Amino acid sequence: MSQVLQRTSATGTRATKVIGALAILVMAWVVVSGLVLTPQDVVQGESVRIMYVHVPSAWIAYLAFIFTAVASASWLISKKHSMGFDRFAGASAEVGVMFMAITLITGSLWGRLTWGEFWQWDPRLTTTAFLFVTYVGYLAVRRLEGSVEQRARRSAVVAMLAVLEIPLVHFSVVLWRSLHQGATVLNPNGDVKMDDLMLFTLFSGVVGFTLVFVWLVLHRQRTMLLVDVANRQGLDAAIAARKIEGSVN
Amino acid sequence: MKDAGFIFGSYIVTLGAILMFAVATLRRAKDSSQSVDEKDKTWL
Amino acid sequence: MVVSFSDVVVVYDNFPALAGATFEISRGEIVLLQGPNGAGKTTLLRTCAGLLPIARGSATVLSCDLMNDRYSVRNKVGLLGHANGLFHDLTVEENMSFWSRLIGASNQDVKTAMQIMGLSDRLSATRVANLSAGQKRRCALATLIVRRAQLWLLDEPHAGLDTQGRDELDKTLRAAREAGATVMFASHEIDRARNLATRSLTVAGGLVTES
Amino acid sequence: MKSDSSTRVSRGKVVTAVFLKDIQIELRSRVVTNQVLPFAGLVMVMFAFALDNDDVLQRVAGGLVWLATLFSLFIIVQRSFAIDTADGALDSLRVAGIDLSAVFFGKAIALAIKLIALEIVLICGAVLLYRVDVSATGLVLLVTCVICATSGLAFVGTLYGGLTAGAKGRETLLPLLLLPVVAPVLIAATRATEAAFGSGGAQTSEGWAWIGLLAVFAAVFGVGGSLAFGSLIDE
Repeated sequence: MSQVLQRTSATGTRATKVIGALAILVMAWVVVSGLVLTPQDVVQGESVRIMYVHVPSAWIAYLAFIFTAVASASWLISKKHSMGFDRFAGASAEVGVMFMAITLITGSLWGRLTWGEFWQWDPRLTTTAFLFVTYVGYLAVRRLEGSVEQRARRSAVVAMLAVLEIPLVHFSVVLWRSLHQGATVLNPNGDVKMDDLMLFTLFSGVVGFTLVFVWLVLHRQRTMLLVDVANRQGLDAAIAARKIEGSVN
Repeated sequence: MKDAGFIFGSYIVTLGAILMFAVATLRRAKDSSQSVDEKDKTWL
Repeated sequence: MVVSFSDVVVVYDNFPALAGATFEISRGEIVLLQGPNGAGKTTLLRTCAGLLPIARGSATVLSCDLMNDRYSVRNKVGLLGHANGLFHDLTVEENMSFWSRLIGASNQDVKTAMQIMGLSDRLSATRVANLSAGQKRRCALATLIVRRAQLWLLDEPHAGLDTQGRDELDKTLRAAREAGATVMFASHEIDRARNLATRSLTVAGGLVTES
Repeated sequence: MKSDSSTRVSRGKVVTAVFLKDIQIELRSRVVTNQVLPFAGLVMVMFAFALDNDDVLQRVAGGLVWLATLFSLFIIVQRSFAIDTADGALDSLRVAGIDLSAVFFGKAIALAIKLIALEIVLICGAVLLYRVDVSATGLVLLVTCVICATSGLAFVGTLYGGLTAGAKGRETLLPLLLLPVVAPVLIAATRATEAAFGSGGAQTSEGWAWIGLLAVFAAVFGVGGSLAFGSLIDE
């Protein structure tokens, strides 16, 4: 069995294949239902269709960052400092950054249709944008040179600092907007009257994106392990080569 | 359907990004997989 | 044993700078490390100082296990690396008083150390940036003397010193040894170094052998 | 010479020594006064050129002061750690087994003093260039705001400056990490300063709500920084 899998994908198992197939199915349903089957919204018209990809990706992005924070804390607290926590934190953050980018892009497209503007200085939007930049920085810290343990320690500490930072950013932005009257931004998904099919499609979106998230994180995390192992084996070879160099002298 | 471009655009961006991420991950996995021993692939 | 390494691998920038170093050093020795550039001498000294993490193997320095805790060994050793660890905008005296304040050394110790290293009154009021390479080295050595370390780790301590400075340094190291300290140093001044050392090790290709 | 070198020095002494060292080096090298200050002043003048409208300038004066401060923060932080990495002094500090959280506070206080000196000049510049008025009650608010905001900036700057010290590509990594973190300081300090300046008819009392946020920020990163600094700088 593993031989067959080996040929198709290096990091796949039966579980990921099932998850992957389910994800494709659900996502196909979301696209069909979101674009064709669901009705227009009374207020927003056709543009409400963006909701079916925008809202789930925002959800998943936030979920991903929560996972990163929990995994980083686990790495710091656990006595063994298992690298699995670190790889999970990194994989989750990478997928989270991607979903957050999707959220920001689809959000601004939706905003252009509903508000007539690509961007509004609404607290939620602003916090999301800051969150995005923060985790891009987190990923940059992960790429700094050093050993696997150094990467894990540094990035775990930075992830914990991000947890401190996010509420402060959010609170300051909320306070900032609330003091500036007249800037009450209408909440796009707030005034949508949803019928059963719309609700079901949105729910399917959340399920589908979650499946995609799980699939991506599993593969990404395993790929990280592969790269780490390959580096370690490269190190073995380098040690052997250096030992020969040493004994010749 | 004057908004069609925006709506299709957001679906394409979403699915495209996910697909690109998935392909990039699988490709990277394949690249580093050859040199790695089966016993290190703890998920198999 | 003051230093005891067993099959130690230290990785620096994905490169095994030490590829399985095994050796032991007992108290009161003055050990010369010799070997070509890039052999791992600097890495070896920095590892003993607890600055670099050990990837594999086991190492004990001054009865601290470096594998589990590289931090507790630090205030027992003194390291003179390639860099001098000085602030170039400050004078010699200000540098000395900064380091001695951090360590909690007395003024008398600082004065003695500066005397030993020939840092006269005129020099002590000079900014480090305006010193010659040898004078900077002497200043760095003086901060080290104040430390009164149990294990001295010196990377090319003779480089840049004039004959008189070298004699003073050798005398200082012998005195430290008399007082119970252990010294490891790397040097390309083979004749002088052999004279000073009680034993010498060869470092090559990340391995350590008796020479 | 038999005694052990590890006679413990109290934290306070380490903080003072590191702080005095940083300040002394600044007084000697005058990097902040001769390079950062003119840069920040230039930024203020450039804003005036770009916005080219007295009313607008008066309204946004507070924001411009803090933006210029943030730009300068990156330079000062980088300089602050370049001092320690240039000749391996940071390694010497690590080998000497110095309590790194004490180093954190020493460096942060020195950084705060430099920033406050800079901000005083920038605020005076705003008063002159952008023609803002400060009332007596506004001045109290302004002073509190400067102290709280600067402590926060100094803590965060020292923390992330330590993380990027010695890393490749730190010039670009530092702003990327710092900018999102200091956003609350920028927002809060700007609003408080605008209230103090009375920009756009803002009341002084409106400013005090922001001071609380600035104080919380400084406290959070003061504590977080002293815990995290050691493991970021010394792996």
